[in-house]
Amino acid sequence: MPTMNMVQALNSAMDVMLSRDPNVVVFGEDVGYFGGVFRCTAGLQQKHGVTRVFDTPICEGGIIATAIGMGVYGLRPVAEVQFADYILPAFDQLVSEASRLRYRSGGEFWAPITVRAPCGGGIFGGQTHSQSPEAIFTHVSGLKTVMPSNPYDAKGLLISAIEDDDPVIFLEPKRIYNGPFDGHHDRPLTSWARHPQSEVPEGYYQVPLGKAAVVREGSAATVLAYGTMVHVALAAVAESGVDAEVIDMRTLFPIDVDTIEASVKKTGRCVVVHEASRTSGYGAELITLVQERCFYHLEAPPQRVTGWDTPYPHAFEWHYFPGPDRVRQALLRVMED
Amino acid sequence: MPTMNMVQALNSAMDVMLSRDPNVVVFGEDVGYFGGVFRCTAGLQQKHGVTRVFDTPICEGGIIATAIGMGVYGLRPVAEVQFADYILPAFDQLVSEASRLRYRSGGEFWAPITVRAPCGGGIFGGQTHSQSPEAIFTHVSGLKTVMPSNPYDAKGLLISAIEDDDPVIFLEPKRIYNGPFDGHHDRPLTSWARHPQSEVPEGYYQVPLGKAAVVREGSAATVLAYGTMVHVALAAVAESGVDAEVIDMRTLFPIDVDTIEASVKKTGRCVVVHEASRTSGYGAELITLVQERCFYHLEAPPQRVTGWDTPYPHAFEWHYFPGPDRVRQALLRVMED
Amino acid sequence: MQQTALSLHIPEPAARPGDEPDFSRIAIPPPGALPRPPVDSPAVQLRDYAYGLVRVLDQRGQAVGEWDPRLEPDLLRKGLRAMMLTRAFDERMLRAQRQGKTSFYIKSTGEEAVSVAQAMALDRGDMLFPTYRQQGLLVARDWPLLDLMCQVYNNSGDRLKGRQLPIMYSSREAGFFSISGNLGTQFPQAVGWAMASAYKHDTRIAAAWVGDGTTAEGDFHYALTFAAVYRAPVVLNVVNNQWAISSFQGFAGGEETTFAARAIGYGLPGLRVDGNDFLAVYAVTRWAAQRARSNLGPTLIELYTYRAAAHSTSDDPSKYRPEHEAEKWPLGDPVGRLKQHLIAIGEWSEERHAALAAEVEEEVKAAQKQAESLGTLGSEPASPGTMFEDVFKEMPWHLRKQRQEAGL
Amino acid sequence: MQQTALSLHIPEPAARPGDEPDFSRIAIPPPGALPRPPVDSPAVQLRDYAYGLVRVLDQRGQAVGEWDPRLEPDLLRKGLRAMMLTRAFDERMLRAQRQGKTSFYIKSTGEEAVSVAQAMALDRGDMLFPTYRQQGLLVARDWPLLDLMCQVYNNSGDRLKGRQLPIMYSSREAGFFSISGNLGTQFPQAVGWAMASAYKHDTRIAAAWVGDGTTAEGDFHYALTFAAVYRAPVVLNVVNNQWAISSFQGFAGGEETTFAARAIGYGLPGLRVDGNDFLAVYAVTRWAAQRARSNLGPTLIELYTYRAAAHSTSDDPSKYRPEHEAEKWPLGDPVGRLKQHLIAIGEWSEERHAALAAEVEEEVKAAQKQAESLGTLGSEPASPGTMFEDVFKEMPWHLRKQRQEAGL
Ligand SMILES: Cc1ncc(C[n+]2csc(CCOP(=O)(O)OP(=O)(O)O)c2C)c(N)n1
Ligand SMILES: Cc1ncc(C[n+]2csc(CCOP(=O)(O)OP(=O)(O)O)c2C)c(N)n1
Ligand SMILES: [Mg+2]
Ligand SMILES: [Mg+2]
Repeated sequence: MPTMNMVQALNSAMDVMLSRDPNVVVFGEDVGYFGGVFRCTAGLQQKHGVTRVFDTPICEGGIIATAIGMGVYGLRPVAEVQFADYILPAFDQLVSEASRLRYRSGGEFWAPITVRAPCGGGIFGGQTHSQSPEAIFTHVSGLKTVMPSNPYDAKGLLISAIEDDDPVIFLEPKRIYNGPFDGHHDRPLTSWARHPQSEVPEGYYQVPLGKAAVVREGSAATVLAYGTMVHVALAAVAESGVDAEVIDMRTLFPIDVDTIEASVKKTGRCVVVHEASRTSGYGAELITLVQERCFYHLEAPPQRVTGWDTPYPHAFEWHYFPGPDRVRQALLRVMED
Repeated sequence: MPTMNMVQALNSAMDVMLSRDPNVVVFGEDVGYFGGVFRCTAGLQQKHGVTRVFDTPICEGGIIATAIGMGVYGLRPVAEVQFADYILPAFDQLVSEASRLRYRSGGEFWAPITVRAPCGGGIFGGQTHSQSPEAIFTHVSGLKTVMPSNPYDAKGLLISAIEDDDPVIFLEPKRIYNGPFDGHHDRPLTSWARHPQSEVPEGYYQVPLGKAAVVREGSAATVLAYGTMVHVALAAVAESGVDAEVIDMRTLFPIDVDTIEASVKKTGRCVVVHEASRTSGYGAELITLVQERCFYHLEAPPQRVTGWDTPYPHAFEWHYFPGPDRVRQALLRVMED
Repeated sequence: MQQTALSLHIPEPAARPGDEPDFSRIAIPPPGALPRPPVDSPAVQLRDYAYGLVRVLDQRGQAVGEWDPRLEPDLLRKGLRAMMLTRAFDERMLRAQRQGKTSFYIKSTGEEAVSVAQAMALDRGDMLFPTYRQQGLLVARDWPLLDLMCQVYNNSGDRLKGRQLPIMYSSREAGFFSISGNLGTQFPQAVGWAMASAYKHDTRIAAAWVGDGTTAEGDFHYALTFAAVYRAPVVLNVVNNQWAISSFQGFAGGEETTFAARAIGYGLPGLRVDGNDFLAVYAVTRWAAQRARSNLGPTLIELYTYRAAAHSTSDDPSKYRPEHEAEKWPLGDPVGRLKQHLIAIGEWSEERHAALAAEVEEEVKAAQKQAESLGTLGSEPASPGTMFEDVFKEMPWHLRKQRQEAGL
Repeated sequence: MQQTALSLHIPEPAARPGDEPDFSRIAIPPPGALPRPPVDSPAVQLRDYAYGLVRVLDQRGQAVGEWDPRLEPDLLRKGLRAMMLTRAFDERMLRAQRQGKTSFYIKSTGEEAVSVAQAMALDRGDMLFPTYRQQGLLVARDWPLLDLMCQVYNNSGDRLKGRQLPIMYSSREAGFFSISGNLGTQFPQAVGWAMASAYKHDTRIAAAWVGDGTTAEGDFHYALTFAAVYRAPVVLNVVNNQWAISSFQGFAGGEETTFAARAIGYGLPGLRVDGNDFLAVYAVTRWAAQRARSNLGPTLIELYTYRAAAHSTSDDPSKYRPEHEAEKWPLGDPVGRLKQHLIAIGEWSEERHAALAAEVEEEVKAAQKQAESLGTLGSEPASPGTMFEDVFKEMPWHLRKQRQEAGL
């Protein structure tokens, strides 16, 4: 089986879907001739033609709005927003329109769109190329939100997203496009090639939406993470010596609560990790679900390890980034009581 | 002391500030000559002049953007967004700009703007005139978010917001503009006149941002609420027979965590109530804080009573609205264990 | 350099309550004055149309000039009927709202030619992306009044399952896109639909509407930009009815130029048309549709009209505009003008008109009776349990659980 | 009606890698051809300026026509120096980035006349709302290079405390607004600032910049709408450098018309100017500023130029445009053209030019040395503890707590 990095896996997902379904179109700023600033759509225009893979005006609101219109017509648009930070000008079209259309039309119209956007920090992108806006999308009824952590999932989840008849926000942690990253930014870069999840079939397959994955079994505590933070969590667990179970959420909404519940009931302890700011972040929802479902099983207060409640500062991104040290400390804290 | 309803109290706050500070300007869709679709700015243009209180294009993004520019110049703009549902086209200007300006400029520029917007349901507004978007603002570093529950607070908080040098989202529960509402929609309307908090001084005073209020003392459980839900919570407590403490958050961010902590440590039980959708709502943050701070004092899993994770359906708004029955049931549930 | 003290300009309408209505700022060119350009004219040759006003009907009800679409009398009578039906429907529903049978209503009085003539000038397969003030599109497409009323009443016949504010219609079958509460969002969506149609080598085009006030939203700009860049087959309409709730069109930029002129900025044709002149509206729409259908790209049409009624049942225009402004509107009333034309060409009479008025009244009444037998707002015959459906295609666990919690 | 199969138009630039550069689509009118209208001309009389191109310098370096601003040679030399200093600064910082001293850099090569001539044509008190490609504004306002470099290096001299991506300068003292990563947001903010200035009967105006690509954002529309409605004293500039990263300006609507023409849609004057002609840029900016200062409202200027360098250090233009396109740009290079002019009028020489080049090089080098003594990115001399400051005016409890947690 070929080895792919995240970029190649995402590219392959779009390639497969463009080949299978004439209703799939791919567009966004610089995605056409150039193939995207992160190269995720490289070669697709040449292969599938200029009306199927094309550049757009720099207008995220218009990109999503036209995607909705295309979806209503019957296409399956895959729109790229160049950085997740720049999805905000399209927020109204996503929240008031894409997510509400099926409901408000009594099921007669819907917007089967997929919105891809690179998110997260760790590449010295500064505060407007580093954000992780997932929490706000998970608050919106009618949107699905996905964030893969490895090439295999990235391709399978993206195919599922494209085939899904509901709007899906597909967030791609850009720090792991080219290699897994455990948060030790001072160590040499690693490549995906040696990671088991980089074995990616060339053809069509799905990873289902709404299903988390237990990426490390353990009995002492449960770590809930997603995206880049899965790798950070695994490193932290290894370094902590705590036999923690690590769950990769993969789909952030709808939430795979059963997997969470089963694990926390088993371990009695829980640490939630995300890169986004803390207050009203997605971690708050996870912890609330955990206490709603597992209150009497909890041995210690669940911990959250997150980005701080500040913008992502360029020079201090490693102070902002919730690295393995912070996760490890939280693990030790949650084991204390 | 005069009795005011919410509309009058808010009007008075703006009137007082327009009189005190020549840098205060008030604008928004229909706020000028007409005085606002909810009449909150009635008479202000006539009194203070057309360049101080004026209509705008129907362009929420432009309203907030120009407010930011005015704030940078040195004014204190008070912008109205006609319904909180329509704040989303301005989301990028609020999140990427207003909230980040002080930080990114090293403290040299800032946006001392106040954005007023009527929120919440209960007036048969349907899904686009009923939403409560507070959670997403509380996730944004650099924004303050306020929601008053009565005329006295409304005026004092709005004055504080206008005088505050940070951007403030000021959400006004439109259902209680003209009278307190305990959620019993089948009972006769009541007016503010008989409510103690409708005694509002005519002149200048502040209610500080960042301070919650204990509106009912109690020892058996703590109910955290804000806006309309304060009245619903009080009714539910009365009907439940549970001696619950009811806290009106007033400012949603920054959070008055000390007041919450003291109360929950005392009662050991907690119910959080909001009208907005549940998942990743503000209630998740409150419950997470409660368990972070009061884990060992909790006798039962905190409960949340919220709007459902659907749009706000027009015909079924009373099924959506988390009324006193649902709050009462949660109170009884939290008392069970 | 001189140091003038700057001052801030705040637009003011010509008249306010207590003043005499004043339309002296409005220039009304004579009907028939403008030639009808070939549909394949380059946009650069069409700039004057953004500042002119295409008019066909003259003061005596005669159709004059090149823009006369030369429609069959039957078609004209069909148009007249649809406009009258729309107006009668609006009257009834307003009354129903006043009687507490629903929460809200929006009339289109005075603007019936916009929706009816445009619907008739478009093909049945074309996709419409309307605002809340184009109920006439559905009426002109012979969509049952009963269906509209059930939506207004949120009763058991409401295909939208009680979810939407009254008048937020939606009908896939009628090619009528779900109306949004958020102004303007449908404008660029229509462009996307049109792009998809072009991508699929279809022959159907899209049409979309916004009000004068709504042109200020970002969505308007998105629509024009994308339409221009991809030459989307779409007819983009701005209904300039002079008011946006209480704000006159000067607050959307109407003091400085026309809304049709916006098109020029994008290199697109922009045409201004007398929105109360059924024939002119029909002709210009037909022209733009033909252009789109011939792969010649989008057109922006400004329909110059007047909002004769209140903005909605929540509004009281006497608070912000002179009382009799509507009656003084220099372009008259669309129903009256088409009636006059039909009489002028010998195809209509006062008697037939009175009979038609009675007929549409009866039709509306009958539909209302039927609709009310299915319930009115609050009588709640539709199941509230459906409120958890259609959030997603398949209901996720959390909504099943919440439905249970709700006891539904 | 005919049933043409529709098809979707996707814009294509004239040339791609491997092709010969091809600017044959671009019409270059002769310099001096356009008259200079009075600043109080009504916008309707100025429409042609949106399609023309104001040019002053002819091929031999002579200033011709009414738009010649007749500047003193000293001022011209100051402009030349600022452009050369900007270019030398860009070169150095690019190299520093390549050496790993910072993470990112953006050059303005080929566009120096835009920022330098515009800064000089505006008053020192006027407020500037720039993009990341107008570093020349700061240079022309004699803002110390050291300060810019410290920002680029995020070192202990960085007034922005290491928070911002390199080149996202901000200086209240220089009247230079904090650059945002989000494209276009500053455009309507500038209008708000100008409205405030007018409200306060101040005499200062605002100026703002966006790129050709960014005109597609909603913010562009907000800015023009509000500027038109309130007649805000603001100069709104579109720097059309032909590219937006890899997308040619056709993807912003440049196939159909000019960006200056956008102004016409709002009833505003839109002027197109040769952006590589220092004198023309100065003259047009001065005209627009005078207009704004005289309470005559906003002007949109399209500065027609070419992005000679890569978009940024993250970009490789050889992937999407012909290799030698920059050299073939028909409007030449702004530095070369001003130099030629100064020589042509006897106020400059090759020798003086070479000396100036060496001088600015030295100045940049000296500044760099000083800046690097304060650290480069990663050497982190600034305190990370400051990262919790300035989120709010006063630090709330949760940030104090988080700072503690962070051990800072
Ligand atoms: C995004 C958004 N902002 C504000 C509103 C509130 N609103 C509803 S209708 C209206 C006026 C619209 O005026 P116009 O576009 O001229 O259309 P008309 O009502 O005249 O047909 C306003 C401000 C809204 N529905 N959506
Ligand atoms: C809202 C937003 N969308 C996308 C981007 C990513 N981006 C940065 S620069 C750029 C191109 C801008 O082109 P243009 O406006 O022509 O300016 P130029 O770079 O040519 O000066 C893009 C797409 C961004 N920074 N902000
Ligand atoms: Mg209107
Ligand atoms: Mg550009």
